[in-house]
Amino acid sequence: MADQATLNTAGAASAASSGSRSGPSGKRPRPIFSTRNIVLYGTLTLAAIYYLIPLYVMVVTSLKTMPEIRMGNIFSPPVEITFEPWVKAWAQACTGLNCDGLSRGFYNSVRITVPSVIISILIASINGYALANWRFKGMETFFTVLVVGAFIPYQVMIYPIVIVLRELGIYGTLSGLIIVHTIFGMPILTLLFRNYFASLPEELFKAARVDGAGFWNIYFRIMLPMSLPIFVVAMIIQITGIWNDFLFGVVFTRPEYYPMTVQLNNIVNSVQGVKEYNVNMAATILTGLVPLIVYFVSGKLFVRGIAAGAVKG
Amino acid sequence: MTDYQVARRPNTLFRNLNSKIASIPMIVTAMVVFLGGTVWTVFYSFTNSKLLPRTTFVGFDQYERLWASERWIVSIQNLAIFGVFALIFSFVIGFVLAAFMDQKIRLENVFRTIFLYPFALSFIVTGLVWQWLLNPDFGVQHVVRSLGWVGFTFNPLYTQSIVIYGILIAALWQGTGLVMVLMLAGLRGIDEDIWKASRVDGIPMVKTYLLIIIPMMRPVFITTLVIVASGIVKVYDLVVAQTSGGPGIASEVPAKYVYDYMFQAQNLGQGFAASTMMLITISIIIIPWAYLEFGGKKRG
Amino acid sequence: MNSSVSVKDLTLKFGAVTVLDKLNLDIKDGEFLVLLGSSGCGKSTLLNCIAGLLEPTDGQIFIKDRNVTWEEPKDRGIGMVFQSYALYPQMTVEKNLSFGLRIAGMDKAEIDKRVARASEILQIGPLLQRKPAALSGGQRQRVAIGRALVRDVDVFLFDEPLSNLDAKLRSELRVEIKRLHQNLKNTMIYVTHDQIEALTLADRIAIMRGGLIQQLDDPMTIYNEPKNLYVAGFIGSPAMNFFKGEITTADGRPAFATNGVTFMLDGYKAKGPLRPGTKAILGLRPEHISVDGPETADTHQAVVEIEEPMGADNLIWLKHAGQSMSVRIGGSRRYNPGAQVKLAYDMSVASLFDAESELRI
Amino acid sequence: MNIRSLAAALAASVTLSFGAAQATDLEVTHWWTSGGEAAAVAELAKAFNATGNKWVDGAIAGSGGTARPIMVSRITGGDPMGATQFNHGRQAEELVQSGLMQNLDEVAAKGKWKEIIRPASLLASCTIDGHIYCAPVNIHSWQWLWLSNDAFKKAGVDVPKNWDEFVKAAPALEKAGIIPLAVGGQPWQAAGAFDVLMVAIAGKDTFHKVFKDKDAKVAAGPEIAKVFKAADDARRMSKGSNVQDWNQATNLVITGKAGGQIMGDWAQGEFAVAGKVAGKDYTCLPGLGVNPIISTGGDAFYFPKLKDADKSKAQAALAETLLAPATQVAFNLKKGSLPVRGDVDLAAANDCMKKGLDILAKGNVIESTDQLLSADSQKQKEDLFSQFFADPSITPEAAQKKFAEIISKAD
Repeated sequence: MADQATLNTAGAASAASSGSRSGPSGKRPRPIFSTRNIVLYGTLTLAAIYYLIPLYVMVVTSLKTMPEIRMGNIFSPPVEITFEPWVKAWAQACTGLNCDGLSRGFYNSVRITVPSVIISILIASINGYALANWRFKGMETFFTVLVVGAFIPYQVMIYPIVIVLRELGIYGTLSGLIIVHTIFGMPILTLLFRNYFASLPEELFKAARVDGAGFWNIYFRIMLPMSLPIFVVAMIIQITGIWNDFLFGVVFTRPEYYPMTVQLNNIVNSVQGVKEYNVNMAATILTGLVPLIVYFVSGKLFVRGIAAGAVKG
Repeated sequence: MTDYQVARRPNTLFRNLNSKIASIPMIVTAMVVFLGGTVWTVFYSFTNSKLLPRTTFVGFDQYERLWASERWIVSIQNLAIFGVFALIFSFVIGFVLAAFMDQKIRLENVFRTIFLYPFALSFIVTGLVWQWLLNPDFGVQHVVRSLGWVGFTFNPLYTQSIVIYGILIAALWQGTGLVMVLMLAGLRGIDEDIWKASRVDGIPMVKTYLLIIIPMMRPVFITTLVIVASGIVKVYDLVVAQTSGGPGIASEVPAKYVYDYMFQAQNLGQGFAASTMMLITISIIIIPWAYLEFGGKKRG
Repeated sequence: MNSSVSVKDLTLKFGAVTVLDKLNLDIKDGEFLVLLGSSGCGKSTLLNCIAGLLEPTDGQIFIKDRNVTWEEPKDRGIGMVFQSYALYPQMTVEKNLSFGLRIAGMDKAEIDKRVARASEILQIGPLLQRKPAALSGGQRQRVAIGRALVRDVDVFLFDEPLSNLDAKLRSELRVEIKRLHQNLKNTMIYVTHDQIEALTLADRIAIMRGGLIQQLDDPMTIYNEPKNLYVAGFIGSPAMNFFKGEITTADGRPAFATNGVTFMLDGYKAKGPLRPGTKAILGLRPEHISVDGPETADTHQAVVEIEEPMGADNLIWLKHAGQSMSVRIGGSRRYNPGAQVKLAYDMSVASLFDAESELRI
Repeated sequence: MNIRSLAAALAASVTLSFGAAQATDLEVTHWWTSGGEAAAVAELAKAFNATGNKWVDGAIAGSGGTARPIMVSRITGGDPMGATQFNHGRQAEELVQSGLMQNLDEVAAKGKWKEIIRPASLLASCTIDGHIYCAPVNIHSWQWLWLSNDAFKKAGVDVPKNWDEFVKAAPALEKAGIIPLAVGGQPWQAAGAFDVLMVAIAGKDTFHKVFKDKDAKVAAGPEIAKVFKAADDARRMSKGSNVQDWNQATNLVITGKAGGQIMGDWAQGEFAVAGKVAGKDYTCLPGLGVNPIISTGGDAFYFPKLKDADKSKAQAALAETLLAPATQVAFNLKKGSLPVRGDVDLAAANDCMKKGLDILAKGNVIESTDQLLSADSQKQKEDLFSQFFADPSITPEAAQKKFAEIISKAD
């Protein structure tokens, strides 16, 4: 009973994590070789194999030479490991006249992703906070439109956005692209933040108001420090989305800002005679590396944050 | 009659001013970009705009042409098939994996990471990998045949009738991990007493899931539905990367129709008409639900 | 006007739902007022309106004769204590206490002084450097009260502050709050659904239902002379016994007839004439019925159904006039089920309500 | 030539020309990213850098379908590149009409484009309302059948000399495990192959009637029915190609896995990069060996209006460079296309190019469908033929009906 306050005030963070702390809510463990365990681990292992095969094939292929790929079986390990495709994908593959591989896009991707992630999360979190705690008339309507916006295919919106950016005079600039990422990240992120902030005890917010804290003070001094898990979720979603984006990166910027995915597209689509599958696979892994690392590092926080933000209606 | 001084309600415009200022990005995005862009799109769908938007109205011509187009019909059918199967499979697989993960298993972190990592990869990458895996000359078919199973045929990407399932396989590979995580989070949020109660009552585990747990997870299902469904409607990159809509037009999807006609065919009017049809369909399904879910709901 | 808090014609609607309906309330300076009601009666809503956490649809709110209807909570001179304590989890107790003062930009020395004073009053000095998660429920509630205390305000608002505590702690803190009120002499508005808290703490109790105040009186008046059927039924545990019937006369004296049983109304302080034939409801508190006492003309016979010994008291349930009724007797007197008892009534503390308007007659 | 070393050489030349004070960076976008194409672009860049300016390469891979939307968005979005490739024809028409493109009249007059560019239709495609808006750089013709000599040797049949012989040889190829006709999955390949069949089988006049006059009756008529019959053959022969990109299909021919491919002369670049020799390793049949006519589509550069005067100057310099005789020779040799000016010496041209030049000199030319049809009609045609080639259940008759419908509504 006394613990209820911890759950309430320490926020959904601990509520969610209590799952992983005190173990799942399922049944108690049983002997290792029970039928149940065999079915359980068997299924999970089979599923894991299905999920891992593509990664395995990618890695193995990227380490083979082209003749070996042509002759062999995609699942067989490389006879002779070569890192040539990786070098080529990173530094030598050509697009038109530029033969510096993915490396030229890497810095651009960082340059696009970092500010886009920060700005989009900041804006979405403030919106979510306003939606959860500072409602005003009509606000829900805007939010409904925003959520419906999550369903609009990006392709449909390209032309109107070209016009908006042109009118703002920021077409082709980095800030233009950052704005575009912020706009399209907004629906899902705002939804997540709104749900998360709504799941925090409302009395905390009221107490802060009685204490004289206003909109920004409550946001920065009360809400932000309590919201690590949901920020991690938002960060992961945005880093993944923005880093992997191809369409906006290529449509709304100019070549000097092209992200890594544009280089990836160029490498896999610039066929010089035969498709160099090994280089393609190496390039693919290299491009996916940043979001993959983010996942491996913060996967646990991701689940915790999801539990805190997405699940509460 | 009141015998006290009445304080007038302050100008409502300035009430809660900070919140309004803070919501400007959301309002602008919702109104200018999403709503404005939609209205703009609908408006120009009644014109014969080609490469550039122009206001020569042609009534419903674009729509007539759209619905006479075999490719559009195929696109819609594909989206329907893809959508239904993607929803069913991702929910079923995601839930089953989550339920298994929730059994106090060892190596939970390892399994979770394995199921989730594809989500970190873009659709382009997913499409490429699966195009490669399903390629009849290198991939699964080739491997099985070289194991001595000569008659084995599994060539979805170059077979019209099943190409959409080839795309489905890749989509599920990429997306079920996230569904699993969402479901797992939902399962972890279920009160442990529920499990105790169902055990005391002797309800079998599967029944407990079906009759008790799943109905309790409504909010999770809704969030998941939003995320999965919005992904389905938008499916484009995966198709482009895997099949480019082929063979023929067998794996075309509406978003690709929009893009191709807007930019490749330089027929904005036609692209906008297709966009409008998509937007209308989305609106009919989503708006009433979204309004119920998010509108007018009060706390406290 | 010497009222500390005054609410005039306050109305609050959420869409089509009216939560508060033209509500008026005056609270005197230094008064301890309890808003009592079951959940959904609008008591917390009213408190939130007074605090400025909800915007009224219509009406005015005055604190210390100042119209604060549209003021920010912080400018109203109020402190508030919440049911869930609402302590900021990431801050230490000291930071929690001083947060509001720091926001207001008060100077450091003054903040320290006030925090020290509050922690002395509430005896939470040793806890100052802890985070809320490391505190027990009772300690948390003390800190929450301390947070209101440091603000040095005229009006304290309590929103069911003891509901999350176990019974023992609850009665301890109840006493402490009473002591605090006696020492500080601030105006306090206290929302609860617990009638014991209300009866023990309040100078006056406002019983609310459906967004309206049913009765606003000192605890004893509420208890003995409930204004209407609802209040009568709400206050008192076990609840008042009610009999449906009509007013008659017997032997030329006013009486109440129900189901073939007649209660003589001798001694009942009626507000007006008791017209025979009026459909009415008679309310008798369990403790106002005597069992097997001295014989009178109006003694009734009844059969014991169940006995509930509660230590100091003993509650017996009887079948009478076709319905179940409870009677409180001394803890040492025991009856077995089936026992025949004789009942007598003290009509001077009984309540009689009009069956239609449900108002006290 | 090795592209990497070429790029290095380029980089060096850029550093050298950096000394020249007025070096202006000019971003040029294009979709030439295959081996042969990239080598050809390098020639253009080299020539342009030699003028003291700097070619900033903005290649976007994935052929015109991917690249064009990006180019158009950038121009309409107000952040145009310095110059951009389009297929000359009607792709940029509206951009010009909206006043977004630079008028090249001056450069054209100075370089006497009207006199040197042949056929005249090329310049006509660049001319809108009497002004010239683009610089054609090459002539690409679609009407070629590329055959792998090895494949036919392996199948034990002679290398065919025309379409009919090719169709007859198909069973032998199939028996030898060779795909007779390689057709990639990209929709434009199927549509292009059909156009080629039409010129070869139905002839120039019918082609013009259908695509220039948009005569739906002819499109539904018996001449075109014959073409659909041939397309049906082609469809049967292409079964099992299982590739997407055109140059992967070409690669099937280069490696002898496929007997032939109907593809434009740009395929030649791939043969060259692979070190194959025309006549010895592969055979080319213009007009499918039936009707030696070539279409004169191709690529042209457009120059969006820029605010910066220096850049405008650089644009003029680029336009001039593109049509300089030396550039034309160097570029087209690499690209496998024909130069747009008749007065240059292509002594180094190989067997196939010479055949092309010959036909061009005789004036056996037609306009390309890019010039005759709007992108919209082209796209509908692509949809139809990619479907037709992929789905054997569509009869030639049904497809012809749909084709006639498209033509009747074409613009």
